[in-house]
Amino acid sequence: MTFEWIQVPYALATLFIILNYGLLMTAVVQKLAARVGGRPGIPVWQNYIDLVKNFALRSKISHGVMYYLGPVFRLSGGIGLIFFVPTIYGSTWAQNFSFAGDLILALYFIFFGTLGMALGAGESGHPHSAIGVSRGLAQVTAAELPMALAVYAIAIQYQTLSITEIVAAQQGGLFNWTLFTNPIAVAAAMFAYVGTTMRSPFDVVIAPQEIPIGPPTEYHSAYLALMQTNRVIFPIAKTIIYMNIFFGGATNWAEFAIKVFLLYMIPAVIGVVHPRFRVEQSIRFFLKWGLPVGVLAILMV
Amino acid sequence: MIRKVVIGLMVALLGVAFWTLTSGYVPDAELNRTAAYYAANAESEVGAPNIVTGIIVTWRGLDTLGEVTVLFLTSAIIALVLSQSKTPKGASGAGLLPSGELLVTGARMLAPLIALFGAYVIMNGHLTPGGGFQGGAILASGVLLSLLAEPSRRFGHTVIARIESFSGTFYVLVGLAGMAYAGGFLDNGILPLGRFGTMLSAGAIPLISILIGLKVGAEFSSILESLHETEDA
Amino acid sequence: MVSPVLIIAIGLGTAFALGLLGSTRKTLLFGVTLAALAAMATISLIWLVALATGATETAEIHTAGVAPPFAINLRVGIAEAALLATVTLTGLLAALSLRAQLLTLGRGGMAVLLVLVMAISGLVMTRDLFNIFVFIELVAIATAGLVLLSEDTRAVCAGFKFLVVSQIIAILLLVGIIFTYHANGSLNIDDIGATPVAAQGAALAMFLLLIALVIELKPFPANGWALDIYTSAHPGFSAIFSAATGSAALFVVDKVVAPAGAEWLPLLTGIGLLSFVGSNVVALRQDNDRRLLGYSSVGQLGLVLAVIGQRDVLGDAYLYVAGGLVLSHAVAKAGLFWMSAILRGRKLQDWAAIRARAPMVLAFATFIAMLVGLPPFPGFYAKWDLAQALVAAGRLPVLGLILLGVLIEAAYLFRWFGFAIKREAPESGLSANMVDCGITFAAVAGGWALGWIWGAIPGQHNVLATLPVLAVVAFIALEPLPAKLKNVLAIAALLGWFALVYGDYDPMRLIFAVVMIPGGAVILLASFSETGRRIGFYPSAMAMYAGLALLLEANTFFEFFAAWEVMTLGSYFLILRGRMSEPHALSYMLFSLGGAFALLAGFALASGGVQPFALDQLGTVTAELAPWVFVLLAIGFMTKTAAMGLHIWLPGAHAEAETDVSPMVSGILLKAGLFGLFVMLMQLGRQSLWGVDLTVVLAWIGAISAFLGAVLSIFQEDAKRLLAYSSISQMGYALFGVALMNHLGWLLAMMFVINHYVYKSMLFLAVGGVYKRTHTKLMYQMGGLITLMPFTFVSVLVGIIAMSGVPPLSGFGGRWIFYNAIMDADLRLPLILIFMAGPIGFLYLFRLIHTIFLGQLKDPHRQLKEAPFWLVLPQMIFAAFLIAFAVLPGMALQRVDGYIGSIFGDQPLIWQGRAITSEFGYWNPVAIMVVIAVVFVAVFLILIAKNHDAQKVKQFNIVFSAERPYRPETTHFAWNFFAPYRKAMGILETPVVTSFWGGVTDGVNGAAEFTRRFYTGNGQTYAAHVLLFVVAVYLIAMGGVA
Amino acid sequence: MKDVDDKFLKNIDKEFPLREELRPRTVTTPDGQEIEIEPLKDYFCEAAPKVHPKAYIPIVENFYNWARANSLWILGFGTGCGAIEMRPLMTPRFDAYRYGIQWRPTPRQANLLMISGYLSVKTLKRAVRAYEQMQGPKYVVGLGSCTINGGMYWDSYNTIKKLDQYLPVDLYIAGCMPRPEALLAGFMDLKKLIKAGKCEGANKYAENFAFYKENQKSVIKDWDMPDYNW
Amino acid sequence: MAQIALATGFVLILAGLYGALTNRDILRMIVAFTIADTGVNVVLVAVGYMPGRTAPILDAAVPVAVASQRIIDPVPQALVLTAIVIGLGITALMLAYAYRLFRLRHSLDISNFTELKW
Repeated sequence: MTFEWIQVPYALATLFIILNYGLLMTAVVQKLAARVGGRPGIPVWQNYIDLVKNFALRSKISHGVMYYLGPVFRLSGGIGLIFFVPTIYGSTWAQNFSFAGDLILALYFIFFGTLGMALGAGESGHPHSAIGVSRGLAQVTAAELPMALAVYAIAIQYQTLSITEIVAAQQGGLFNWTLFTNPIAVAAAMFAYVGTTMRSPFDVVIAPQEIPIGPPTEYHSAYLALMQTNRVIFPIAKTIIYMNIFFGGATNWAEFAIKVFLLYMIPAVIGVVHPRFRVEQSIRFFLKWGLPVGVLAILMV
Repeated sequence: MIRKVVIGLMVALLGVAFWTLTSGYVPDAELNRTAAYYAANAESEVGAPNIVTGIIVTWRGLDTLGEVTVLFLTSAIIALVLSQSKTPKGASGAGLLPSGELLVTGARMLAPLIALFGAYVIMNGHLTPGGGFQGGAILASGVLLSLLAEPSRRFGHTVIARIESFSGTFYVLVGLAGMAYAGGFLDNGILPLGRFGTMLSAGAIPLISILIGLKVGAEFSSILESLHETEDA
Repeated sequence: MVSPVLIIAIGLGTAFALGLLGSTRKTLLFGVTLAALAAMATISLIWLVALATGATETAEIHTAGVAPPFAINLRVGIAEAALLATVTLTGLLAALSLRAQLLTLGRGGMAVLLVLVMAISGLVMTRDLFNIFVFIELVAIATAGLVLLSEDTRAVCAGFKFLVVSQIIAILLLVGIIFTYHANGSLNIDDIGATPVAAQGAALAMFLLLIALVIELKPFPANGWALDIYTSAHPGFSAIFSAATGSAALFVVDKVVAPAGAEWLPLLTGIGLLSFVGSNVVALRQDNDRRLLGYSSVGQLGLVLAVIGQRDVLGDAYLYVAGGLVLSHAVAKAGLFWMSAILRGRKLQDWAAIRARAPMVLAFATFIAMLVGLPPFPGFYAKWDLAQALVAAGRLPVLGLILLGVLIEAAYLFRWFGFAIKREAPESGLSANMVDCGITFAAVAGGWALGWIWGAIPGQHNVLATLPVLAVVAFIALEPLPAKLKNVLAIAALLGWFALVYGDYDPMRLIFAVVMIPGGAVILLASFSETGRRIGFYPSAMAMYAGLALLLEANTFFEFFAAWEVMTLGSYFLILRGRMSEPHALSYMLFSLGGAFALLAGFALASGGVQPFALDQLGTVTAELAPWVFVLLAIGFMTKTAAMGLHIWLPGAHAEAETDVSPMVSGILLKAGLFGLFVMLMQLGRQSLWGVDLTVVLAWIGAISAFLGAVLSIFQEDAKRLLAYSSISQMGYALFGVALMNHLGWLLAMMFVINHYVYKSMLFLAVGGVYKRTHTKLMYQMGGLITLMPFTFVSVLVGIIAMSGVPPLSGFGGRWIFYNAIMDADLRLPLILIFMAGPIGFLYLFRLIHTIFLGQLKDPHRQLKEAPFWLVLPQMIFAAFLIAFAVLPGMALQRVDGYIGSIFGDQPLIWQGRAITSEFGYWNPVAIMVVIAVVFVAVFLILIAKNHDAQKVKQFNIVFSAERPYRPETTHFAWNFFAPYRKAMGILETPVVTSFWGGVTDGVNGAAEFTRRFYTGNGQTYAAHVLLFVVAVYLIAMGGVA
Repeated sequence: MKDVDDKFLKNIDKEFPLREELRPRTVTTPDGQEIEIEPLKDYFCEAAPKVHPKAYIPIVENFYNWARANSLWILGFGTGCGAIEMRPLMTPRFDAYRYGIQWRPTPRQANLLMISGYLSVKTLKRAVRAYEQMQGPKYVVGLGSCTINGGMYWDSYNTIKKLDQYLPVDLYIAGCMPRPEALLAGFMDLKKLIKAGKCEGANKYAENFAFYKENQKSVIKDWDMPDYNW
Repeated sequence: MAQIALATGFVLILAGLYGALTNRDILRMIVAFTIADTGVNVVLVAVGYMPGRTAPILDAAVPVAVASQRIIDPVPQALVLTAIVIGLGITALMLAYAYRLFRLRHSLDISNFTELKW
């Protein structure tokens, strides 16, 4: 696959769809949590308003260059992740720029935004930001482990690292999905999926009152808006990866919407009924439960 | 106690080793090849009827040179050892009672006789039992007698030193002469062998014997002298 | 030709004749003494040269004009001549060293010295048993006399103890001699050897003879008497006692053992080894310099005794080996004793005084290197040949014990050297005068000359004659120049060498060469920031680079090993330069030497004694041996790459080194181990031992290193330690890659070679720059430096992005290749650790950048400046390279890829345009870079559009729960940054390995402390020890015979 | 009437010396130089607040105001007993979220400062700081009688009687205490005001900065912070 | 016969050694060593002894031609001479040392001279 200019508008269109879908999905999750608590909850368009409001703030402050660039890194990480992963299997225009790299690129690019964000939060000089970052990084090391193992298992299973080829291998029926051909790997990956979406029980990173929402504690206005944008597209991007390699991918936007929605709801549903883990508890949790499953996955392939 | 037992045990074990040597010892029936050679060639090579002297002075001359050196060293070192802790001058021996007339006179009479005997032993070293060492020791015994008889008497260190230096140096030179004029270092053949069994025979053996005698006598005297000077208690 | 007898005659004659000169003209007497000694030395040198050049044959000198065995005869062969030269020269120099004492005592003392030298010479030359006894007694008596030259009153006690033991020796010797005579009918050594004996008791007689001579060598533990002499005697004399007497006594044993027969050799070996190891162990606890030298002396004598015991397997190399060891020992020990005469203090720490004089440090280093047997000194060649011979004969335990002993010896010698370089100099200091220094430097010159000679002997590879090593010597000579000039020269030298050799290398060597040689030059740019003369830096650095350069050049095992040792030595001196690096440099040295010995054994095992053995013959090793060779070599190389378990030297060594040294030892030096692994695996391939595939073991070790290195790294508070642990982790990755034994695994390792060099050098330089400004390495004491040191920040940022493998920088390429590599491999379980190490690596890297550059700026740092230009410049070069390498990895990797393909016979990567495709995936670095750049810029523009007017605030303008911060220190979250991690995974921090090695050290030290209680100081007890020793050996020997 | 009679003012500098950590200090740099640190200058931004103009195009401003009105982020800062009435707003019964109202833990991200009950002098300082750290446009709502006139604490030595002398109040919600319903009604009114473009408290604060500061400083004796807390 | 001489020599040696190693008094040690030295000398001459032969001096009784059948081994006799002198030298030296040691500490107990140890 090579680059053609037409891919740019295609990719932007994909981005646009995902952005809107993400904004709605986030609101739906919040709504879900509200309903579980017996509240009506926010309007589904609330996130749009918040975004506009944050862009519309008049006064801003800056703590320095990295502080300024942090949200840029963050959002570039999210957008880039979308761009590096093919969204719809078989579609000519939703392949984005996936010719640049394979699954490994996607897996490692996840850290790009995290790193930038951590740096930006660090430069704000706020100890709570640093505490949040420290927690987040500590937790993610354990949480990503089953995913790495699962990916390795999958790659061995399909003998490829190309996302497109993995999706292609799962076509032709429900039971060709990795979910059924390699359920252990999927189970392992789901540990990571739940663990890295920053929802309860793994959300001590952004404990709202203890360390006022952690890393972004100093962020506001357009900075915050960029981060909010990322916050809505990034989980979708990640879900797309999971969908592609474990759940047969999507051949059209409808399938995409349904699969992403269902996947997205998993951590949300788990989140609303679970209290919070402390960091070391979640690390131990992943090592005790996620890791063995992951090991099993690579041994069973 | 334990110490004694342990050491006794070790000595006993060493004794076992020695016992093995003793019990396995069988005296030679014949002279071994070295001794046989000496017996056979004593006349022709060194010209000394006393084979032992021949061996000492010639065949194993280097040993003898070393032996002389041992004495030289000992005397020098004793002088060093004692010089570092010498008691104040004149204090040594001062506390002793003066010797009696009889003793002093007797000793003075005997000393030349002893010296004469020593000289005899030295001179006849190559012919009869005796030699430089024995004679030198006899010479020194004369000195010892004097020292014992007259504790407060002092001998001239310088004279003794000159004698020992001269005899030693000359000995080495004789040895070198052997290299130049005869078969090798310390070869007695630099002088003619002369007639077997006479006084002036056996090449340089008598000369070397004299040197050894002088040397040994001087060294012993020096040692005795040095030790004597420590008598301060 | 002058007859060698003159040596005896002159010595003796002069000693006697001194009396004729009177006792008052002491200067004249001393002059005569010196002249006599000089004449003796000249004669022996004439003979040495004549024999060495083949101008004359071995001389047999008959005394009394009669042929042996009937008269005493002397012999001067090459060995005798060399020893005579050593003895007489030592005597001459010792006379100079003792001049004050000799002038005070007058002719007696001089005569004794002359006789001593004469007697030792005689001991060397004579071929007669009883004559040996005479000379031994002469030596003993003279020793008892010269001991008294010391101002130390304790010397009297020592002399008496010595005499007591001499008596015992004399008794045993005489009994032995007379019974040997009885059995053989001869006293001539050659005659005894030539005549077969059947007489009963001959063996026992020979035993008594030998044991007496062996006790003369002060074997451990029956050597308390000798140690007291070393401790209390004047060092000028101790030099003779150690160098001349000891060597001569060894030679006597050597002479006597020839007729005694080969059945005695194992006994000698055993005693020698016991003595070597035992003395060195006890020496560990010594803090008196001369006593330590004493232990070392008896140890060395034991070593040579063991070599004598191995003469049956050494064959032609016997003289070369034993001679190399003896002469090294003699020169070094004499030199050290003479040096100790210059120093006023007697504690080891007092040697710090020599630091004031750089040549003294050089001398000290030379002597220690000689004793330990490092190149380019004879001991090194000897050790090599010895190992070859021992392994060829299958005597591995002997080799093992010898190497163990050398290691222990190195431990205290290098610890001592560390004291000298690092401890506070005592006030008493040096009493240096021209003569004493001159004597010492005569020994130094002698050492280097011997090194040259030993190398120049045909059939050897002369380490000193190689261009890089000559460059090191040149840099020693250039020391007085200013540092900046030397730096220019050093860079020029490195680049020049590279220009000279790069055409000869295959792509893989070329990568290593680029990293090591021009790479080293880039790091040297940072050294421009140093001022003054920087004494000691350039020779050490150049020695390290010389070792690296030669390593790549090496074709044979020997060249490889020599290069390895040169590199180790150079890097040790470099590391030792750090402010607090004394213990770490020591542990570095010990681990390196241990590793080097594993290499030595491995090489010897592989070559089976065949010399020279080319590196690419390694593959021809037989199947039974190959796994063992593999194990030994791998241990050796992994010590250098600091694989987990062998890693404890690294954090301290890298962290405490100087700013520009850390990148050298981390970025470059570690690669030497990888290079070795490559060379080994290329030839040996997969090996298995007891059914275990050894490459799998390597992979596991690599994975564990990668994981634990990362875990330990995140708990460090010291920035450089953090980076050091990170190196362990990174090398673990590389080791894993190599151990995968497939194309991509190796490519991965090559990628790590490049990447790790670049980013670790960059990070160490950056941290070093920060250290230069803040004077601390503790990260929590820094913070907020981003605005003050922006360039340094950028380099750290680039470095950590690259290192963590986050796209778009070059670290990602490594990860991509890694995934492709493991797809091919069967290894699955170790991958878990590797997978885990990745994100953990991210943790410590973030911590590094956050706690130093972000967060709160501290009061004292408010006016810091950017790091010096010369520190920043190489960082910027590295950063630019990283970005370029990220975009165009093919520029470095494509050829290597092809080359590796030629080894494995496959070509899994397809380089097409800018994209790289493998069997499993694809990777287009340019596209990645462009996409990320475009997205980043676009988002950035949006932000600027909205927030261009943001108010720039200061560091306390943070929300603080409606309060305000008080001090930056209390507001900077930095200490124990990953506290939750510690709670969850802190168990991994348990210092198991450190405890293990600590336990080993404590155990050895405890043994030393326990053993040295043996030396009660009681002369009688010492005599009892001797007797006990004799009896014990007797029982063992007789048991052996029975 | 001012809260404080000037006649009773004492020499504040002497009686309330600057906190130790804010006084200039001398520190030694790693290189051994001695440098002066003036914490208030070096660690705090000294810039004065600016008046921020509205968007140039009215329709954009209206759109923004609509968004602002429907996205009220409250700083979770309970000053007095009124705070207890805020909590029910998060419960199913009242659920303020459905109006776009939510609580943010950090002032940086909040737009609305609820002064929930009386302010003691000590709390005022924190309230001022919190307010100033919020990014404009930002709104202040006084909750309960105490914020209007001191309420039952009208004669207390230690409470603030008229909040709008110290902070630009956009809206008061009277009552002692106002029930959650009243609060919701107040929010609705605030929304209307915002939509109408009438809530320019931040600009007002910047315009009358001297006035507010004088009032604040007259009661806060130990003024240990810069004039404007960015 | 020869065995008896040998055994005597050895017993003297062992007795000397035992004495030297168990007596703490330095002078006694020296004396003990001289006993041992004497023992060695006895052993030396005993080894050279051959039953029924005469001293190695060539005279009328022992003409050169038959010397090798008549005389005992002369070599040990030569050696013993040297050994005696050397033993004497060492003994003298030890005595001098004893004197120095006594001056040093006014004691002749060897266990008092143990500053140098470990």
